[in-house]
Amino acid sequence: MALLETHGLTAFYGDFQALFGVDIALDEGETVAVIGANGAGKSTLLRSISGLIRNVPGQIRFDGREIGALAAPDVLQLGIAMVPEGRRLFPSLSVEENLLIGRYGRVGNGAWSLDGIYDLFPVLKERRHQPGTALSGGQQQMVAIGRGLMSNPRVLLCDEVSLGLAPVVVRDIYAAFPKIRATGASIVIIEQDIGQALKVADRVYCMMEGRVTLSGTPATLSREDIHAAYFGAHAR
Amino acid sequence: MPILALDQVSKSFGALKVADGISFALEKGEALGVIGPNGAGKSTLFNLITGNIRVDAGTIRFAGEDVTRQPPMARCLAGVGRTFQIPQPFEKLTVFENLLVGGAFGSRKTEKEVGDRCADILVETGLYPKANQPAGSLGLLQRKRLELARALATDPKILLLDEIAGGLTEGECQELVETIRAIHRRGVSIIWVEHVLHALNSVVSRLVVLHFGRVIGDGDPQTIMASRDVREIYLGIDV
Amino acid sequence: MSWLDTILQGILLGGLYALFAAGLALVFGIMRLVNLAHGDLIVLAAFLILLLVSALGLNPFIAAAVALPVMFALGWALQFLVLNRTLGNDILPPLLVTFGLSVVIQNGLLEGFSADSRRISAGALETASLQIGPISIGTMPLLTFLSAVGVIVTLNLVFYRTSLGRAFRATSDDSATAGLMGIRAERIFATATGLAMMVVTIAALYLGTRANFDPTMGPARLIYAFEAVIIGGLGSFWGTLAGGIIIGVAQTVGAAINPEWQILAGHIAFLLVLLVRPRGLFPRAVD
Amino acid sequence: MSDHLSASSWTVSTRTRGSAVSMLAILALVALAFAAPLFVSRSVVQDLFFILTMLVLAQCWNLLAGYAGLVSVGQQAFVGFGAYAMFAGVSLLGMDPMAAILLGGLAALALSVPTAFFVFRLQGAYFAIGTWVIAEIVRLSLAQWKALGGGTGTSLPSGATRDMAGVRFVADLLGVRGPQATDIVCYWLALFLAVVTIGSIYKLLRSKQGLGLAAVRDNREAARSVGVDPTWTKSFVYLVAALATGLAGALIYVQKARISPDAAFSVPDWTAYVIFIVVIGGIGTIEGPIVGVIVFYILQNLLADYGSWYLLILGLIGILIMLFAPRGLWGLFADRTGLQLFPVRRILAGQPKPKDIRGSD
Amino acid sequence: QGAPIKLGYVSPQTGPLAAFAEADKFIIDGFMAATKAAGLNYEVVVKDSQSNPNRAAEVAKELIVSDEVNLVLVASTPETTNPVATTCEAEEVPCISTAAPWQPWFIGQQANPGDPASWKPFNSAFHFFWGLEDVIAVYTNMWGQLETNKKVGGLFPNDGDGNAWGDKAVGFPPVLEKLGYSLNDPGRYQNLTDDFSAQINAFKSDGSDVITGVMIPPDFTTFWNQAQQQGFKPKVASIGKAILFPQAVEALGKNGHNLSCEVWWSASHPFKSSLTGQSAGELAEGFTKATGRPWTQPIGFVHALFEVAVDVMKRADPTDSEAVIAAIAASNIETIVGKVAWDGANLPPFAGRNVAKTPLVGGQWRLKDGGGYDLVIVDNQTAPNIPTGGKMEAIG
Ligand SMILES: Nc1ncnc2c1ncn2[C@@H]1O[C@H](COP(=O)(O)OP(=O)(O)OP(=O)(O)O)[C@@H](O)[C@H]1O
Ligand SMILES: Nc1ncnc2c1ncn2[C@@H]1O[C@H](COP(=O)(O)OP(=O)(O)OP(=O)(O)O)[C@@H](O)[C@H]1O
Ligand SMILES: [Mg+2]
Ligand SMILES: [Mg+2]
Repeated sequence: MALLETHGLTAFYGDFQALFGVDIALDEGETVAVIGANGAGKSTLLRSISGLIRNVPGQIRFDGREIGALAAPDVLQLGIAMVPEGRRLFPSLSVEENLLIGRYGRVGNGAWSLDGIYDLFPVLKERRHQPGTALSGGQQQMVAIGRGLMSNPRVLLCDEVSLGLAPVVVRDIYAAFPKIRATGASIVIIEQDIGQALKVADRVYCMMEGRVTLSGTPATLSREDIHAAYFGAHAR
Repeated sequence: MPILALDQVSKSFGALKVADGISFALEKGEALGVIGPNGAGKSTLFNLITGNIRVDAGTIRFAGEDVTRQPPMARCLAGVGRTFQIPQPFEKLTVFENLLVGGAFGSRKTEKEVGDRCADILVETGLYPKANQPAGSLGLLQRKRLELARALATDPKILLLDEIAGGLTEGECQELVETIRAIHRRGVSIIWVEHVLHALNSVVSRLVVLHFGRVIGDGDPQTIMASRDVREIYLGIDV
Repeated sequence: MSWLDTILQGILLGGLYALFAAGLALVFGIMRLVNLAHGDLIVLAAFLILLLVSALGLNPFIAAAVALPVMFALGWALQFLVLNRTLGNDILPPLLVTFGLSVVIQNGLLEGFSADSRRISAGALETASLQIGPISIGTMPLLTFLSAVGVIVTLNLVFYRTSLGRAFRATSDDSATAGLMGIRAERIFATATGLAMMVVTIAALYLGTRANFDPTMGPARLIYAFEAVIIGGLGSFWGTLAGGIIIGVAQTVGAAINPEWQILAGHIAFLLVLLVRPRGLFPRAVD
Repeated sequence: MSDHLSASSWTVSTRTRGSAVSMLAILALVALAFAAPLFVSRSVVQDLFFILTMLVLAQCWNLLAGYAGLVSVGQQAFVGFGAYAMFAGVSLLGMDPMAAILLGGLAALALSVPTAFFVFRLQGAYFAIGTWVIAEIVRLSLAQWKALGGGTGTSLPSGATRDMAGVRFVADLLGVRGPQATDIVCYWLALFLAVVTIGSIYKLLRSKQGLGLAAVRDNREAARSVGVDPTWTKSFVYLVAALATGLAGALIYVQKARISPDAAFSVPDWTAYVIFIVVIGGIGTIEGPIVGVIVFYILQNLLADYGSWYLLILGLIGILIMLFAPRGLWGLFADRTGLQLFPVRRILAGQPKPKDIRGSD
Repeated sequence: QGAPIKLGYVSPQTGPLAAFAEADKFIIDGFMAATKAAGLNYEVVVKDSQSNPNRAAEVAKELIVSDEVNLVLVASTPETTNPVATTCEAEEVPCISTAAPWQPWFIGQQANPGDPASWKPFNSAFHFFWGLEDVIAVYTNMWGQLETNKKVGGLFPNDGDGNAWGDKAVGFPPVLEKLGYSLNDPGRYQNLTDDFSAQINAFKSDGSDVITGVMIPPDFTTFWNQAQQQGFKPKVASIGKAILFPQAVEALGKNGHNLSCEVWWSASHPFKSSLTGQSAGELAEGFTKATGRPWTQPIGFVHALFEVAVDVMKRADPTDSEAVIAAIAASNIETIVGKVAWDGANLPPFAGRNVAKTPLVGGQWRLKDGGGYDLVIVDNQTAPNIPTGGKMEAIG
């Protein structure tokens, strides 16, 4: 049985339905990428898992437990941490405090601590006392990832980690992923940069309009299929 | 004389430079597309043009007049119409009333004078069946159409469209393209920020590429789409 | 000479106002909650202390210490059960609910304690003073001021040096994202209000020993507290102290010119500061 | 520009099913209210006066908070200032109270201009506290006005209200004593003020300005982008509310005949109860304050003899309504029935040419 | 004679002034019992002003218009008496008021309080109590018992009482000047002030031996504490209002000893109720027995209000307001607070018709051995028939 899986997941914003029966699965230690056009529902999927949106019970299972109806703090305590879209650093907190707040709800047993994060992203150590928002976009993204890791999660959900970042910075950030995987964590990433997604993921889901339209391992997916799914040209 | 001209426009949010010496001009009746990665500063550029955000430096001229220090309502009255990327409807008003606000205030007329035109715009944008519902009850796609309709109601000389095609099906997308073309044919200048490139390219005759608040490309769509920068930075296709 | 004394008395008075304001600043800063019942909660705490003093014969300072946890629990429950439901973008619901609460507390106290004006006796301390050169400083006003500084320092430490304080700030910035960090916003808010009620208890101790109080005198003091918070800048505790001192000094200087001007001068100082700095003296960088 | 579009003809109306009927009913009610002094007892006339003046205050506060998002806790500034100006007019200038009421309204309007300049620099909660402080400043300043009794207060010259324009006429016409005739004239003034206030607010809401106001309330940034000037729009309603509040304040104190700073600038009487009325009835509707004032009146009559219990219960009711029925009693009622006595929604009707109809989904 | 005589009664039963009305229920119960025993048929409609002038005017209207009372009675502080009396005057309904010095009552209801030439008497509103001239006489008599430098510091707030006491024409200043006292009056402060250092500095630099004023209790406590902290120790402090009630003095701890005040009424006043025949002492004792609380000065006056009402109604047709008004004006009755008669005695001509004066003496609060305070009458030069219980003593 997969570590984390959704079955026919639906999600709503008021009357607006954003997800229509999404099935995905994530195994222990695996990295999965979710790609798709703007508004496809990728973020909604992660928000559902992390408890930011409450779902119909029974549609999300983690480690054999039903979590669809849990609130975000409870989900975190079970070991699912999220790096939200747009980084969402706390402006009133310094870099180090932003990292420390990641430990507020769960410490977990694992390798990650302040020093570990500073080893992973050395540039953060130099700027630890600055307000988080004074950093460049890439550095902010590093803080956001570090903050997620501080709770030593079993699953790390990353929404659009390369959003709006220069390619070099994206490379630095992705260089960290193997080290994160090495600690045994499973990862879900959402990525606009298809090339990056294919490089880092064990498996890929492509979403469109609230549904999974394509899935498979990077090797089995052709670039054309993905492009088609991505831009919706021949999707139906 | 260009209808809109930006000269060395700059804006930072704290340490983050979102517009870094942007200069370009738009001729009357031209349709311009703006592309660039997320966070490149496209929506911010719109906010600077409309006055919702004040520039740090540089000048913006509209129809020959310096509007850099003018508030948004003045620019709207002068003829700048816009949509918001995240739709901003007047939620408690009906769809029709949303347009009436735009019509009555945006073109300095009475409600009576603009009523018919607003109703026609509702038909044109396909919102007519929802006319008397509160805008808060609309789904996202309809909200985006409402953005377009409300901007049209202000009778703009230039229309700024921010990602209004995202999430449409092929057929809907085609319809939208037709609508925008029709607007363009009426002599309205257009700037369109869009990630759905095939839709964008079937309307615009020129593309500007933004990256980190800088213009890194400006020219006709074929050349731009073929350029190395765009393929690498924007499409994420290895060159 | 007498000007020096006037200003000194104003500063001491400012300490009292800052003490009234500190709890308000905490709640206002974290939750954007305009608590119109704050003044009445101070009076409520004063009655609690009075009750402990008269029923158990405790020293007022010990009685206040006993009241601290009680008020914390009260604040916690109030926030968790009632006020949390009013939070959101609209400022009206919290305003109205706390206003209703103010009416309820006032009249509940009237029923329970009658309209008599009461006093918590601090014995000889009440009239004791320190002589520094030609100026005498009352021991109680000095204690009040030092307590205000102590409360501000403590709140600053909690706010900026502890993990609870980080959670306060994070929740205040973005409660949804804070939830992703395992922070339960409702409990954080409840804890904040509980803490604010502890500060309220300290304020009540000095309010009750300084002069008579009765169930209806909360609102009159509330406005100074609000002014101090707003002048200081949202969420800045030192700003709140500065705000209290500005109002206190404006009052005593106004009174020295003519007692008719005393209270008016405080309000006018508030207006002037806000005219020059609409977001207060020490506004938070992001809002 | 729309020559390629169909030249379909459209109609726009704000009437709803039953709104014509309700308009008639309202007209009949006003006529009935006008005739009331002929057949009801004097105490009923006085109660109606109380209800009508509170209604004016509530409508004004509702205009600010419910339609413009301006939560003021300082409306007592305009009540008191209007009342004091009226007293100055009568006692110091020897004006007829009727004329002095107008003076009161204008004075409140004049006060609102500098006040607006200050409070519109503040947002949200700061705005609320700012208005309160301003009201305190006005109170403390008027408490220094020795000619009107300073902090002691003063009474109208005896006989002033009996000599008020129209009173003698009404006394002769209806064959009633002077004080009762004064009551009736004040009542008619209150009725007139309430009808004009509600009518003007209704008219405002149905006008272009009202549309702009709703737009600013719903989304300030978007409103700016379609040509609405939020500051002007909000200032306009602030001034209008000040005028009507000042008139109501002056009228109330003609009837009370005695003023003091604490009474005229009372936060409970002129702001707290008013807020309570609006909240109970339903904020953001014209019907809400009407329902609210009636409920408030009934509660006051039922409970006023219970002293502090009365206020305690009032406070609890306010809290419960805010928590569990934030749109008030009228909101609950309207949700069930869909009834609207004062519809402001512009309903589009008419048919486009068939070829223009496109699906929306 | 089936219909009862209807009396309306307004007082501040709730709110900050509620202490004035704490004996209302006791007195009215006693009144009903006494009238019933005497075969009289009375009904009392009681209204609460909630210490709020707006509310006071409203309930007065209700009494007149809805309850159609024959006579309105009102007691306790200008905040309640003035709106009620103004309303009655406008309605031409007879009204008897008490428990507020007559100047704030009379002058405070004039359209232009600053211009004595414009003052007019009232038609239907009547008042009995003492006036400023009495309190001034009592205070200066008390001060005269001690050796002082005749320098007086004044603490007058900007409210009905304060403005009257500090008034340049009818208040303390002219009389003190005549008697050779110098008054240092820094100005009208607002009630609920948190700091009195300005006044204390002024009095200190002047070296004032005597402090006087009319303050609300919290303000006097603030002032008195601050004065001691700053080393200002006058020999005499004669304060109106703030130390009227024993609870307020007890709130000062030991620092209330030898504070002095005017005494309107006490348990040792040598008067009897015309209604029940009780002596002042018996009335006070009855109150303490019924409520467990110590007697307070307003009790006598609230009781006297009802005595006067019964006396008036005996002499007039209750339903004829003109007759009732005439009967009030013609009153001459010995009550539990002394003689009440609207005969213009010891009053300026403008107030003669509407005001009747009752005797006033001076007293000091003395700390009892077992704790608590006694109010001891120390000066009776103004009303020698009221016995004293001791001599004036300096503070400290
Ligand atoms: N708070 C919200 N209220 C209403 N609709 C929302 C909300 N958030 C998202 N949506 C809508 O739900 C749909 C799915 O959105 P989601 O954010 O999950 O897409 P996404 O795939 O993450 O897109 P992007 O690449 O833009 O981040 C979209 O149509 C979006 O507009
Ligand atoms: N008001 C603001 N305060 C601070 N930062 C802002 C603000 N508005 C935008 N930004 C930041 O400026 C950058 C540019 O944002 P902008 O919305 O202009 O991007 P965009 O090009 O429109 O992106 P997208 O394609 O995702 O819409 C982003 O990093 C964004 O987070
Ligand atoms: Mg997303
Ligand atoms: Mg954008």
